[in-house]
Amino acid sequence: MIINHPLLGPRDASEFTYLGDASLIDRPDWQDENAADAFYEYGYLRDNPAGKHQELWFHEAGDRSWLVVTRDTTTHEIFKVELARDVARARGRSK
Amino acid sequence: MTQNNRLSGGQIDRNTTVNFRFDNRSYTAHPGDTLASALLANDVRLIGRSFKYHRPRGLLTAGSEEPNGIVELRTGARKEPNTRATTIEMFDGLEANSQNRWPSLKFDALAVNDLFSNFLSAGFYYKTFMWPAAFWEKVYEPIIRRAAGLGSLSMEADPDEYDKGFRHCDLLIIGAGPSGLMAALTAGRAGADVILADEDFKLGGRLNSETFSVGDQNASDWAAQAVAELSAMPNVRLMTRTTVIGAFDHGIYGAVERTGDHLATLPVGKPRQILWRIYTKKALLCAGATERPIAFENNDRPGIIMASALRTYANRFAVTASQRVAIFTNNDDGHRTAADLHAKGVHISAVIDVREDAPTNYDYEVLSGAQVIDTKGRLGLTFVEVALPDGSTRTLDCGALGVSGGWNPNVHLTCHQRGRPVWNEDLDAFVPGSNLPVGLSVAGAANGVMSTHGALQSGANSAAEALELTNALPELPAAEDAPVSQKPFWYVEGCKRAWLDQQNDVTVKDVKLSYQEGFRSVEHLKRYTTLGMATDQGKTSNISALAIMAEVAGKSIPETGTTIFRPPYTPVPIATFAGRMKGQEFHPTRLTPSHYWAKERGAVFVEVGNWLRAQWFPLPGETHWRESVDREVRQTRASVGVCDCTTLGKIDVQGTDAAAFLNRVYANGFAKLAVGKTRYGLMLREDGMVMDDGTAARLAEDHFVVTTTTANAVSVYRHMEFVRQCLFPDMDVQLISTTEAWAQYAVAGPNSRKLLQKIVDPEFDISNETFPFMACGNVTVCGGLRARLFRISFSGELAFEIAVPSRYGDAMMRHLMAQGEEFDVTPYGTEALGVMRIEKGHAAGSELNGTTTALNLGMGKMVSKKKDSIGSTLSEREALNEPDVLKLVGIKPVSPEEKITAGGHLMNTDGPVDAAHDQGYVTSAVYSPILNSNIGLGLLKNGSDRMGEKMRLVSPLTNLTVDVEIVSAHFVDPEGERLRA
Amino acid sequence: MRYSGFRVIKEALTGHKGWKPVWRDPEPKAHYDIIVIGGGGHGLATAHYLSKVYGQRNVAVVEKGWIGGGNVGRNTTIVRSNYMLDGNEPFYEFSMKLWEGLEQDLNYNAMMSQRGIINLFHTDGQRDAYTRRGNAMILNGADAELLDADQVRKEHPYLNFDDARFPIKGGLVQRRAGTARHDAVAWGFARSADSHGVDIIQNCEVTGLRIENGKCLGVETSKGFIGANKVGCAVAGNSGRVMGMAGMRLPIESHVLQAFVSEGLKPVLPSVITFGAGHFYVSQSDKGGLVFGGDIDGYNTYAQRGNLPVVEDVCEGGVALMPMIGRARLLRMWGGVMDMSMDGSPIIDRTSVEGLYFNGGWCYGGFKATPASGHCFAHLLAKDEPHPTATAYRLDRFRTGRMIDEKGVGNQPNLH
Amino acid sequence: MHDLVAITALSGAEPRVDAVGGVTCTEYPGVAIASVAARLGQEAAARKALSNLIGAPAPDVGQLAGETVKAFWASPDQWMIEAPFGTHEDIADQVKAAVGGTASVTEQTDGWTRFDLKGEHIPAVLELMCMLDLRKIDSGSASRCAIHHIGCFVLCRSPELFSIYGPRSSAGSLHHAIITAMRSAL
Repeated sequence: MIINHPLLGPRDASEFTYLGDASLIDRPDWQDENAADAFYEYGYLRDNPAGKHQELWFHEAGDRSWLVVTRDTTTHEIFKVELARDVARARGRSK
Repeated sequence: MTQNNRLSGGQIDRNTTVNFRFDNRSYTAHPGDTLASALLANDVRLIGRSFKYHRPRGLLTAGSEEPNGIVELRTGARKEPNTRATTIEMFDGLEANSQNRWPSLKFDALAVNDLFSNFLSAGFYYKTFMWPAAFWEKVYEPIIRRAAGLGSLSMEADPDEYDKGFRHCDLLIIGAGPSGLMAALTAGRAGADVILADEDFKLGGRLNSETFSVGDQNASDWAAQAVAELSAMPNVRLMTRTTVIGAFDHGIYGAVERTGDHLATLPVGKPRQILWRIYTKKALLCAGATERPIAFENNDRPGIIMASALRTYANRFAVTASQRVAIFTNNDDGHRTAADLHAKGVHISAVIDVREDAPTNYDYEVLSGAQVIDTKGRLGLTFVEVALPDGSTRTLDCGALGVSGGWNPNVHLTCHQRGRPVWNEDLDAFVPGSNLPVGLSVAGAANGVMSTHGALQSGANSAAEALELTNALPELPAAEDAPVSQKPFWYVEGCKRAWLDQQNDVTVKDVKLSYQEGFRSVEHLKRYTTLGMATDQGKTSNISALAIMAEVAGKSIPETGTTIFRPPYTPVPIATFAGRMKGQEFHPTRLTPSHYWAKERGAVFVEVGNWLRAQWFPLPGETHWRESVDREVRQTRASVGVCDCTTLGKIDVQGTDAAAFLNRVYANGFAKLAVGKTRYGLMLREDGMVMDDGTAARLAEDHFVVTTTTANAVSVYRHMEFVRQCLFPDMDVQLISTTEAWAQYAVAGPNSRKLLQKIVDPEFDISNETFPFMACGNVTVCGGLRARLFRISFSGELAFEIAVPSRYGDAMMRHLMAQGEEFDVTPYGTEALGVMRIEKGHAAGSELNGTTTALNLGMGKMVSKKKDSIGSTLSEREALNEPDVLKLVGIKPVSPEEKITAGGHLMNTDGPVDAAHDQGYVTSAVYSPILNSNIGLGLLKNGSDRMGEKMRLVSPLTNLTVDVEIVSAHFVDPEGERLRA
Repeated sequence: MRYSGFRVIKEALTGHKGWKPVWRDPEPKAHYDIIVIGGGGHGLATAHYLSKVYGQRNVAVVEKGWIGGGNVGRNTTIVRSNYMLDGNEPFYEFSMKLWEGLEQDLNYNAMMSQRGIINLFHTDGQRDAYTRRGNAMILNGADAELLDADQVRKEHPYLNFDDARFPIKGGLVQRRAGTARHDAVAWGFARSADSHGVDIIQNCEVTGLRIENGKCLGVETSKGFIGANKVGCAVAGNSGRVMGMAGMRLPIESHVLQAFVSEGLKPVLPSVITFGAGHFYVSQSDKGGLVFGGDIDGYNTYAQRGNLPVVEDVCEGGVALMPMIGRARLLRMWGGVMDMSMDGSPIIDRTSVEGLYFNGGWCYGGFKATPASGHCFAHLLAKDEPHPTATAYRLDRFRTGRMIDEKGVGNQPNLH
Repeated sequence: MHDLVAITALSGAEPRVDAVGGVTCTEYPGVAIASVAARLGQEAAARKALSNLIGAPAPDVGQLAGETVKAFWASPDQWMIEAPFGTHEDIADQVKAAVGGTASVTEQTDGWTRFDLKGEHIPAVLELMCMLDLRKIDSGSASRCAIHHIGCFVLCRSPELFSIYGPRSSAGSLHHAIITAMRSAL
C-alpha cells in the first residue's frame, strides 16, 4: 500500500507501524464517574467496519508523525490522510 | 547426437554451437534456443513424468504456461527442481535432469499407478486409509509421501545472491508483444517515464513466432526495430527477462528480473535475480493470450503440443517436434501452424478441423468435421486415430500433433485484487472484467483483441488514454487483421481418460465424478480434483475444466463460475523474496562502541534484540561459563566492576511541559522531581499491564533524559510519540532518541566512586554528600570531555553510570580498565548483571512479560491515584486486584545446591501436581556466588503473604522436582545500605 | 453411504456410478431449532456435534458462499495443543483428542498426520518461556519435550546451524501435533452433519438478524427469513459484520493473514517447524508442497489478499532458518481474514441478546481448534451452559480483567 | 584537552574508503550533529533563529540548506544541524546559544554514522537499497527512509555526491548493504 503523507507525499506503507482505530485518540476522562466502563470500551471495543475506517499509522521509518488514515477495509482505497496531531486538536484534545 | 529436427531460418545464432546435457547425455544447441527447443531439435520428446499416474510427458507449450516439460536444472547446491524447459535460456554447459521417475525416465516403476488409475479416482484418499487409526502415520501416509512431490531440493544452502530494488514510473507496460511495444512507442515518444517489462529474453512476444509482416518488414524485424528505438529513449526503461508477478495495492507491482539465470556462472557480486517493487501511476497489461487445448482420449502423449507452440518452435527456434505433424483444431489459427510448418518442409499428415466448413484451400489434406478420438505411442506419439464425419475412422501416422482449441486472454493480473473476468461469447473465453486494480488497463490479446493490427491499435490507444495524451497517435504499421473464426469445442464426445491438468493427472472423468459427488463450484472442483494446483497454476487447464463442468451441469460457463488467479503470475524462488536478508544479514547487527574492545578481551557475546552484548569475559583457565560469571559478580560486589549498558534506550525529553508529560506516561509521579535528581519510572500500557521501566534524570527544569529497557526502546519511543501527538497535542514537549549518541557504562561496587574520582575531572565533586544516591548531572572527564554521570544502581551496590560520546566509548572503557587496575576492576557481562539484579530482586524482562501488573510486581503503591496516567484506570479492574493475584517472590531451594529452573511451576508441598493446583511459576533463576545458593524470582498466588512457606518446584519437562522456600525477592542488602554508601 | 477401501474398489470396478453427493443441497425450512451462521470449519463442526453428540436434529447451517471457502479452506493446516495458559491449554488439548479420533468419528479421511511440531528458541529468555509453557502442557495432560541445539540438529540437520544471525538454542516439541487436510475437514464435518439431518444451505447470505424485545427470532437471508429458537454465529473474519447487525461492538478486529505454498517437492520436512527469531512457520503437505506463513499484514481489512512487504518478511525468515529452500519456488499466495481478538484468545459465549450466541476471536489459531470449537459451541447452544473446557472464553473478560494473553502484548489485536 | 582517542563507527582509527566501478563510499566521521525542535508556539521564532545560524532560510520539508553549518528537515518543526566536527564538537551548546528558548536542542553527533557516495550512477546503487522516488531527488533534498531495515537519512548534495546517515551502532550492516549494492549495480 501507499500512504500519501500530508507532508512527505506518497510513501510505502511498510515504512509505517499500524496501531488501530483512530478512536484511540478519544481517551476518556479519568475522573468521569463512568471512567471504568469508558476506559473498557475505549480499550477493547471496536467498530471494525467493513468499509471506511479511520486508523492510526506511525511513520516509523520516516518523520515520526502519527497519521490518521481514512481507508476502505474492503478495497484498501485511501480517501484521506491527516496528521494525527491536527485531528486530535480538532477533536478537542489539548493537555 | 545431431540436431536432426532443426529447420531453416529462425532467430538463433547458428554460428555458435553450445553443448548441454540432459539425463547425462550430451547434445548441441545454439544461443537463442531454450532447453525445450534444443531438446526438440535433438528429437527428444520424452522429458518427464506426470504427478499421479507417472504417465510419460513431453512438451505441451513453448512458454511459461508449460505444465509438462519440467526438469531439475543445474546440479549440486544450484539444483533447481520443477524448472520449465520452455523458459530455460540455453547456455554452454547447461545440465538438466528429468524428475519424478525411478529408476529411469523410460522405465518408471510407479507408472504402475496408471494401471490402477480406476482405483485412484479423484479424492479416493478421503474415503479410505482410515482403519486402523494408527496406520495412517505408520503405513499409508509414508507410502503416499514417498510418491509425493516432483523435483527434489539439493538440501544445500543456496549459494547465489539476490537483490531487491525499487523503481517508480508513470506507466508500467507488462508484456512486449505487438500491443506492448506499440504502447511503449506511443508513451515513450510522448516523453512519458515508461518501464516496459517482458518475461522473455527476446522482446516481441508473438511477433517473434509468426511469419506474417508488420508494415513492410517481417514481424520479428519490426519488433527488433521498435526495441531499438525504445532503448535509445532516456525516458524508457526496458526490462527483459522480467516477469511482473503481481498487482498489489495502490499501483505497486512486483517484478522478478532474472539477471543471472541465462549465465553458466554469475560474475562476482552480481545477483541471480532481482525482486523489483515498481511504483506506478498507471499500468498497462499487454500479456497476450494463451492457446488452450482440446480434451480427447490419451491427449497427453509426448509429441502432442499446442499448435501455436509448434509455430513458435518452427519460426523462432527453427525446430520441429517431428518430421511428420498433424494438426487438430477448431479454428483458423491452427491452419497457420500447418502452413508455416509445410512452408519449412515438414510433412503435414493432415489438419483435423472439427468444423464442417473448415478452410481447405491449402496444399495439404484437411479433414473437415473430423475429430481425434485416440492416440498411440507409449513414450511418444506414433499414430492418431481420427473419426470422420461419415462415421468412418482413419489412422494418421505422425510424431507430433498440434492442438488448437482457441485462445484465452491472459487476464491473471486483473484478478489479483479479486477482480473477476467476464465471459465473451465471440471468443468463447474470459476477458478482463470491469473491476480492475486501480490504475491498470488492458490492451491487445489480453483484452480479447486477437489480431495483430488490433493489438497495435489498442496498445497505442490504451497508452494514450492511460497517460491522457493529447497529441496525435503514432501511425500504425499495416498488419494482419483476421477475425477470430472458431467453433467452441472443448472435448471429444465420449472421451474418458482425456487430460485437462496434465501435470496433476486430472481428466474429464474426474471432473464428472466431482460433479456427481456434489463438488460443483469451481473452488470445490479445484480442491477436490487438485485441478490447476500444479506448478503451471492451471494456465492451460482451468477454462476447459470449467467448460466441461458447465456441460455436465447443463449450465452456461459464466453461470457455472469463473476462475480467478492469485499472485505470483509464475512461481518465484523463495530466495528472491528474501533478497540479501539472510545468514548474518537477516537482521542488522547493532554493536556498542566498546564491542571491539570486548572482543579483544575474548568476551562471549549474546544477541539482545539486534544488539550483540558481552555475556561474560572468560579469563585464561576458566573452563565453564559459571566460573567467569561467579568471578565477575564476586569481584564487583567486593571491589568494582564495569558493564557496558549503552544498549539501554535513551530518550531526550524537553519542553516546558516535560515533567507534566512524564507524569502521564509514568504511573508514578515526576512533577516534583528536583533538577539534578533521577527517579525510577514505572510505565504501564493503557490496559494496566507493566509496559516498561527505566529511569528519568532531570538535567534541567525543562529537560529530562529517560532510559528504557534495551528490548523496548523502539516501542516506548513510539508510545511516547503517540501520547504526545494524539493524546496531549498541546503539551510543549519534544522527544528524540539519543540511544546511539552516548556510550554508557555502569561502574558498580564499593570502589566505584574511587575509580570514577580518577576519571571525572576534579572540579566535579562526586562524594556521597554532594552526589548522593539518585543524583545526576553533566560533568567532564579525562581532562575536559563532556560526559553525563548518574548515580543509579541495578546491582544493588554503590554504583554510577557514566556516559560519554560514542566515538570515545572504546577509549573510555580502556581507560576505566587501566585506572581500575589498582582496585582489581573487572568488566562484567549480561550474565553477571542478571545474577546481581536477581540477588537484589529487581524485576526485568522475564518479570515484565506483558501480563504482569504493578501489583504483581510488588509496586502497586507506585501507581499514583492523585493524577491521570496511562493504564491507571484499567489497572483497577476486579480480577487484577483479587486477594490471590500473583506476587513477585524470592525462591530458595531448601538444599542450596539444588537447581532451580526458570519456567518451573510452584505447587503446594502436598496435594496433586497438576494444572488445577498450580500456584505460580519461576520467572528467573541463577546461582548466587554471594549466597552460595541457587536462587530465583517467581510469581506466586498471594505470594507476599506466603514468606517462609515451603513449596514444591516442579518442572516435568526437565524432570525436576525441588523443595523450595518462599522468601523475600531482596536477597542482598534488603535495606539498601550499600547503594547509599 | 459408508466410505471404505472396499467401497472404493467396488466403485472402481463398477465405473464409480454409486458415489452420491457428499451433502444434500436443500432449500431452507421456515423454522429451525438452531441455526448456525457460517459454513466454515467451526460452523460445520458445530452442526456435526449438535446433531451427533447433542441429539439436535432440526438444525441448519447457512453459508453465504460455498462451504469451506473461508479460513478452513485457506490456512496452513497446523494442529497442535501447545498453549501455556489455564484458559487455553485444556481446550486445545480437548481439541487434539478430538482430532485423534476424527477420521473414525466422521468416516472421512481428513489425513490428520501427527508428525509433530517444533517451536525453536534462540535466547535464554525464550527457553525459559517455553519451559514454562511445556510444563503447563504436561500439567494439563498434553505431551511436550524440550530439545537442546544438538538434539534439534539431529532431527533437523538442514536448519541453519552454521551462519545464523540468531543461532538455534533448542526447541519445544509436541509429538502429537501435526497437520490435517484442511478442505477434507470441512467436507467431512459437512457430510456427517448432513447425514444426521442437518440442512446445509449454501449461497444463502445472512442480511440481518430479526431481534424483537431483546430476543433473536431468526435470520434474514438472501433466501428469505428463516426462523430459529437459537442462532449461533461462527463467521470468523466476518464477526464484526454479522454481530454488527445486532448492534454489537466486539473486542475484535479483522486482519488478513497470508499463507503460501511452494511447488511440489520430494519430502524434506519431517514435521511442522516454527522460527523463533522471525515470522516463519512451515510444514510439507502430502503432495510435497511447502506450506508456510508468517505474521499478519497488520492493518484492519476484510480483503482476502495481502501485500508484498509481508511476503518478503516471511521468505526472509524462511531462508534465514533453512537456506536450502532458497531455490524452491513459491507457487501460490492467498489471504484469510482473521478475527483478531484483544487478547489473542477466542470467545464462545452467550450475548446480550437472548437466543443469540457468538463463537469467534480465533485469530489465526482457528483451524486446530475446529473440533473443540464445534463441540463446545454445540454444548453451549444445546445446554445453554459453557463446556467445561471453554469456561474462560467469556465476552466480559476484558471488562473484569480476566484476559487470556499468551503473548503478553495486551489490547492490540495485530500484535497477537 | 582530554586524552581519549576516538574511533570511527566501523571501529577504525581512520575512515573506511571503498571504491567500486567509479563510485567511492567514504566513512565520514568529521561531522558534528545536533537536533533542533521548535518549542510549542515558537515555531516561527525557532525558524528565524535557525536561519540566522545557517545563513539560509530554515529548510522546508525534505530539504537541506546552509553553508558551513547546514540544517536538514527531520520531522515537523524539527531539524538536524550538521557542521564540521573539528570546529563544532560542542555543536549542541553552539546551537542552543543560537536558538535560545525557542527550541529544544539535543546533541546527536555520535548517534549517527555517515557514508558519502561520490561518482556517477549513484541512483543505480540507491534503487537497490531504498524506496525513495529517485526521480524527485535532486541537490538539496534530504529524506528519511529504511535501508535493509535500518532507518537512515539520504542527503543529495549534488547528483554526484550523496550522504547516507544511519544509526552508529548499525554502521557495519549499513556499510555491507551499501557495498553489496555498489557491487551489484555498478
